[in-house]
Amino acid sequence: MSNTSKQSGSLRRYILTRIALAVPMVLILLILVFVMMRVAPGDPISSSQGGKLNATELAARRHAAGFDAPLYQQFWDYLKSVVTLNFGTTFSDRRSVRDIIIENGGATLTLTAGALVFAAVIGIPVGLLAGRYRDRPVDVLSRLASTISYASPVFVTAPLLMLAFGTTSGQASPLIQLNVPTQTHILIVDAALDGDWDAVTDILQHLLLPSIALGLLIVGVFIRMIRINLIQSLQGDYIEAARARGVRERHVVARHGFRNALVPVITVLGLQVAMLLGGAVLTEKIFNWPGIGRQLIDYINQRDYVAVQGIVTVFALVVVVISLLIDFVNALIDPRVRY
Amino acid sequence: MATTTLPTGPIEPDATPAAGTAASSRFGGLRRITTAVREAHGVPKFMLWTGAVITALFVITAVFAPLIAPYSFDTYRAGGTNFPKQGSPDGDHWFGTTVQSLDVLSRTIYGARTALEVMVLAVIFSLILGVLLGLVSGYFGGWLDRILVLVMDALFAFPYLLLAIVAGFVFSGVSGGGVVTAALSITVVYIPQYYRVVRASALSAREATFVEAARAMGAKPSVVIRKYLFGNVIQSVPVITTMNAADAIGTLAGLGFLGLGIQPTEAAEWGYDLERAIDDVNAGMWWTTLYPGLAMVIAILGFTLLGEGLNDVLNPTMRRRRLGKVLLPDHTRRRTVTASALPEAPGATEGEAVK
Amino acid sequence: MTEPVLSVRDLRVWYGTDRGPVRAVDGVSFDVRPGETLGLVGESGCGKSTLGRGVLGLTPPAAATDGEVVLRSPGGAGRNLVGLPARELQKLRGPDLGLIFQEPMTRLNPLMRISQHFEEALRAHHKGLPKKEIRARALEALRGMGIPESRYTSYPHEFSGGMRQRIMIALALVLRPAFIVADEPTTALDVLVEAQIIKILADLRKNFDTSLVLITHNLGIVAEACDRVAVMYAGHIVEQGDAREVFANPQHPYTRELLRSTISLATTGLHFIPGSPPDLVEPPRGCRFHPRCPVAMRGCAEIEPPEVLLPTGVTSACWQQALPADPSLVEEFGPDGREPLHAVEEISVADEA
Amino acid sequence: MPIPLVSVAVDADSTFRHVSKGIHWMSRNKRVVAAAAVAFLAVGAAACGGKKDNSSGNGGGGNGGGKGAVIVGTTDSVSSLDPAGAYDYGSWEIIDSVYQKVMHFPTGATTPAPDAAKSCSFTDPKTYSCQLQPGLVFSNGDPLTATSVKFTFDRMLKIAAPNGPSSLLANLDSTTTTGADQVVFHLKNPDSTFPSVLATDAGAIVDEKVFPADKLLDGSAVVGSGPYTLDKYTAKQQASLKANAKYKGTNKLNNSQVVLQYFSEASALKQAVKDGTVTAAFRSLSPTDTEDLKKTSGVQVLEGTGTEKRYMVFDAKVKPADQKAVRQAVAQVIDRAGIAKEAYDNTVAPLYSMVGNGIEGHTEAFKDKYGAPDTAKAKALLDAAGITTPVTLAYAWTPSHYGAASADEATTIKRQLEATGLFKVNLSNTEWQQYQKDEKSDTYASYMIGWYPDLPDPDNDVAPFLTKEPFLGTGYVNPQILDLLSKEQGTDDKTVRDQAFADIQKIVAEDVPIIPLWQGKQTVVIRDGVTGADKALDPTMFRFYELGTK
Repeated sequence: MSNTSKQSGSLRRYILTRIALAVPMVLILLILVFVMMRVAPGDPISSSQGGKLNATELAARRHAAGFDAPLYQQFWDYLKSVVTLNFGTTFSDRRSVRDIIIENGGATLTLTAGALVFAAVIGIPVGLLAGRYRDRPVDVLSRLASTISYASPVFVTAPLLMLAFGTTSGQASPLIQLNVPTQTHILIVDAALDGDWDAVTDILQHLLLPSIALGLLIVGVFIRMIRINLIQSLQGDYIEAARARGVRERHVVARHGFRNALVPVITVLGLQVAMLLGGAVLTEKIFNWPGIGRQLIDYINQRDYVAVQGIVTVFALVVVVISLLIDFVNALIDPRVRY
Repeated sequence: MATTTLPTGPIEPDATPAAGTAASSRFGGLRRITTAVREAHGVPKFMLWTGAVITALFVITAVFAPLIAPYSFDTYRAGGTNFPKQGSPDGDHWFGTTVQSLDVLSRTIYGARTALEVMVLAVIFSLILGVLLGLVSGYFGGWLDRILVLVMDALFAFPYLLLAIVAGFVFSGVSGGGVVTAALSITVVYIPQYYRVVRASALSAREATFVEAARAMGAKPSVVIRKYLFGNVIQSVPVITTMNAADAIGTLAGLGFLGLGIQPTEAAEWGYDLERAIDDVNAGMWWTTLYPGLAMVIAILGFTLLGEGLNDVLNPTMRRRRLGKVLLPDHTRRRTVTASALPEAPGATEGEAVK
Repeated sequence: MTEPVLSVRDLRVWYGTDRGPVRAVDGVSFDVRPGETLGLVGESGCGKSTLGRGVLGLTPPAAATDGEVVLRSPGGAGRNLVGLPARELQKLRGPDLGLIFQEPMTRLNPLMRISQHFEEALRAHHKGLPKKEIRARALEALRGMGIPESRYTSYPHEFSGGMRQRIMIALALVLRPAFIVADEPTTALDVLVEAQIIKILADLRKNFDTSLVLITHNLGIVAEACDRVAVMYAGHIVEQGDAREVFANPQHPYTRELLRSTISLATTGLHFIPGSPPDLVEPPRGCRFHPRCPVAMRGCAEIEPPEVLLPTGVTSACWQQALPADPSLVEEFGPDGREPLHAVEEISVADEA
Repeated sequence: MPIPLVSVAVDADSTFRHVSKGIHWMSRNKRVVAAAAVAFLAVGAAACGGKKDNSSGNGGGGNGGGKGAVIVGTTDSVSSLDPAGAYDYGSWEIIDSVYQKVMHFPTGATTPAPDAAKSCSFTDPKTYSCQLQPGLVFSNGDPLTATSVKFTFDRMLKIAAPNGPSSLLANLDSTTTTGADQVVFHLKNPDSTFPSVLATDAGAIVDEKVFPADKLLDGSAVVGSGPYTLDKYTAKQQASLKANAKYKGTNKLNNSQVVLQYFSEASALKQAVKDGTVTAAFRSLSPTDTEDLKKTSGVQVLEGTGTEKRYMVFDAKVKPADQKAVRQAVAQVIDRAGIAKEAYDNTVAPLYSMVGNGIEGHTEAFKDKYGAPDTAKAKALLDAAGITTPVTLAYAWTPSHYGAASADEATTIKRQLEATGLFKVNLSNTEWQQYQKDEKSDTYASYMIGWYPDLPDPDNDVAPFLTKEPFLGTGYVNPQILDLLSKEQGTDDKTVRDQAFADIQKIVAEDVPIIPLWQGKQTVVIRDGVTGADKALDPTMFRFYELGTK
């Protein structure tokens, strides 16, 4: 009966277990990232100075930078940098990866949020319609649309979007804001805090195309997941029970079907984060959006593997943490999750 | 970039077949697939066949590229004159020419060839590695299994484009910017998917009675794996393979777009062409973007539709019963007889006994 | 005798599948009078639940229904529910027709508070009912089921199975329907809770004059709680009548087998009916029970038995009663129709087990 | 990796602060995401609703800068704001503006002149002495004295940062001061190019009170005595330079503020200049972009000489490049103008000598010897050496160091050589890291190499490739050239040096260890109303202070 205390106890235990299980996963991830970076060819010194210095000078500099230090030493440094949440200092321009995350994370966050909003605004109604009218034309059309949407990579949709709108309306032009004081490192928020609504509008306009390009990547998944969820929840026992109480069909579909179908969307959202991060790299590159992904590409081009290692580590950790959070949220809101 | 994580999700329960079914023959799984495909109907059938047609067109284009394309992917002159640079589409060059004075139509067609090569290699590599690792891991279990699971989960948790980028970055130093490098980079991304599905099947099959019986009769592990597990595993593989093929096209192009894929002097590659075309887009030259982009979307779409169709057809949880409207025949009312007295039925006494 | 609240005549509910229609309910007739409880018994897969849902018009879209389901509101004229527009039917569900389900665990929307369930149900039929009133009525219904007021705003997962079933019943009762179908309301619950629920249902009849169709495969419950009983087999009602009479003097062989297979203190061994209910896509010819019937005759496999109204008021659809009742049928039954069927078939061997 | 190690040790006690800052940032995020999302929707709806507000075209620019500000877009990136850690163009663009040097190249000149110094001279071939200007101060008010200069050079050599320019000072033995305004540089070997070295940004003078003596300065709070101060800096996004009120140097500023906007994509930079969100774009637009911008109204494209050069290098140890006739035949048929046009849309200029165009001592050695591309002459060369045609020649290039157009260049070279019928060219490409190793280990018969000289001095274009230990795998050492090199390095007599370089260029054209192909042009794109761009476009360094607005 009144087992709430017992329940919260087991929830706590569940969360702790889940975290404990994530630890070896994270360790393996770290090793993986580290190993990949050591196998990767190139180093920032050869990359930036390779055309200018002779072989001996290059070797001396590599040594001075510690790129020939023993692997265990390098791994230890790497681990330390992760534990201190510093994630290393880039070689090519001596920024701490943490600073990169703080300075550029805002832009990635804004872009990802924009993409999610777009995907939700389009995906949720379409998915609900498709699920409600299963196998009718609207369903078939939406399935086709969603399949096309995820058959279209960002680097196809983005140029096409630019072709269609960018050059005429200027939305594809890069965002430049000079007079927004930095407070949160999220430009749009800073602009809002500053009361500079012209800047906010400008930022939002520039956000539009990248958000659509990135959002299109996941909107198909949204539509499908919502559709399937709705179909399943419409077959739910409580739906029949509600009908048996004479609740109007419209209400049954809206209150029991839609609402219950949308809860798993949280999970979908979470699972899409990995995909969004990958897509953000390309989107940021194409639209010159000052996010972490663009930094990553720059550092890859400079063969700055300390930076790449740090950023990739952060990306991987974000994915792990988000999947953890989703599990927790699910455990909290959905009593059917066993723990 | 299509998602492949999605379709594998709902498939997994299906991938652990009920112990003892369809495993008696090595080809039981295959037969099940063909039967299911033949019985497909409605939307899945439409998707399946549209996908199959597009895929077939794609493969034909790729295989016969030299016959179909007006020029080779690196032809820049014909009849003694160079092609125009960034020429707009006209009678000589239906799809225009690129910044390198190459024929966009030919490059688009040859791009299919490159995509197919990389895709086939990547799928074969990851199939072999993933299935092998999955079987070994699931069948033998133990510490090997535990470590492999962790590694694969970690790989799986990785944003997959990032993984491909890093892998492309790693392999490009080892084997240059060719087809094999690109295939290897993509392989890394897909191994975990095959591994997961196959391991799950192997785990459940390991406990199945028929496998235990085989082992009891002294069958060697290799025989058990080959004869009994393959039969079960093989039915979940087509869907993943098709979806991965779709994905591989996107990932290859992603790598090419970032300059980590196949170099233009080696072969025609859509992603590279698109990257070069970004400059053109801003200059209002649409043809260098549109055609390779469209070709890629269509190719991915073909494989995705095929994969989704297969998924719908093969996956019983997705399958919907065809519910034809029932027409009730005329009702024949049951005759009624009124009895005047209780009959002495033979069972009556027994009924008494129960009471 | 009072007018029946519900008269079902020749009701058929067939489901479409890719193998052909499933004749889940295939020509069923019965009446339920005010305050009466009709027990509907039979094995699983006999069409009991379909019958219950068919009465409320809750069949899946690809099902076909015909026959008559006449609902008489007190003093009013009867209305045939079959073929009624969905909107009309929906208005009747709740205030006139109630349904209590088998598995209470999944019948409440996990994302809605108990209070929201009540609000939804009451608002659906009483537009503009003030919140205060809703609360009062809901709490009254819950109190009747022994659910404390303090749990009114809890979520379903915070309740045990028995409590959820009581909430389900309260939800059905809050609209005060004259007629309720209870579809195996206790199957998923343990024995103690089962007794509670049965008592609640029995009290209903006493306090509110509610008519009840109680679907169950537990004959003990029927004996305890029902006035009349209908035995269902393969889409047909094979025997119906006064519960005491049917239990004391079962006519149809299926009823007898069913009774024998219940465990009571008197029985020493365990009895079961060999085989399983038939596939309703292609039901057996003749009497549908004949493949499993211990007293089947050759004719049973060929010709469908008529319904025999016995002097006790019990009806039974069996040749064993039909032949003596109407000797004119003997001719139709054929010369060697009376030969026992199972003498040549081995199924009866299992009978001895 | 000692760098993270050091920073971890130093940061140990501040870690907590940083972490809590991070958390603060996160929670702030959350609150705002919702609001942003709603606003985004609203604008999205407005945009879709068909009311196209064209102000977005220059929305960003409209907010920018204030009066007299110039916004310059670039794809360069900055690796360090501390001169001791910077050895790349992107960093030097800023360092050149923020710091002063003892010597500098005045606008348009290739010979150094005193800047922070009043006068400088060699007291002997290994000693260079400078007298500083009186009364120099850093932007923070600290005086700039001889001690500051000594500190600067000692520090540079001591830190020897892996990404720094200390190798430019390899010949500097020590620095001493005499009084407050006299600095003396002691060299290891006679070096006529030393004044030019001082004029590079390796010689940027730093404030000894601000910069640590043994490590690089963290952060962007840099202090110099140059024409500008670094007002605001966001890595890889934006640098704002404001006129330094305390600047006492010789350069005249035509603006009060320069904002450098960093781009990772040339296409985005181009879009920005087209829309007017930046008022100038410098480094590096693709040839296609440049062509398109030339046709855009309101935009001007200016070209000037650049310093980047591209060579086709032979490895004389690898067949068939070991045969001089083969190398000569290639030199005979290669069409530089064709490469410039096909691969680069004429954004580069043909180069006929290893010594760059516009550099003292430059001759057109290859043009003089070979003239226009001529297949018949090339065939004669090969026939004379008894080589059967077609000659199969391997040519290697790298896709990951010289930009996208390097693919086009490699293709064009292949096309040109094969069009003669004398050659069959096998292209191969390798990732930059491996490429550098392969090229040195005699793997490639011929390959592509780019060169960015540090100094506008002929020695810098020639010596690295032709010394006893050339920094490329050329398999080519010529004692005659070695003699000429040591001769020119030992004197600052212009005529002697010019003659030495003329001789070297002649020999190179004859032996063809390397074929110079092209020299880059620098392109600056400006919006109408921007002045001084022609002067700003100086080969040694882009001069921001020359830019002005009407």
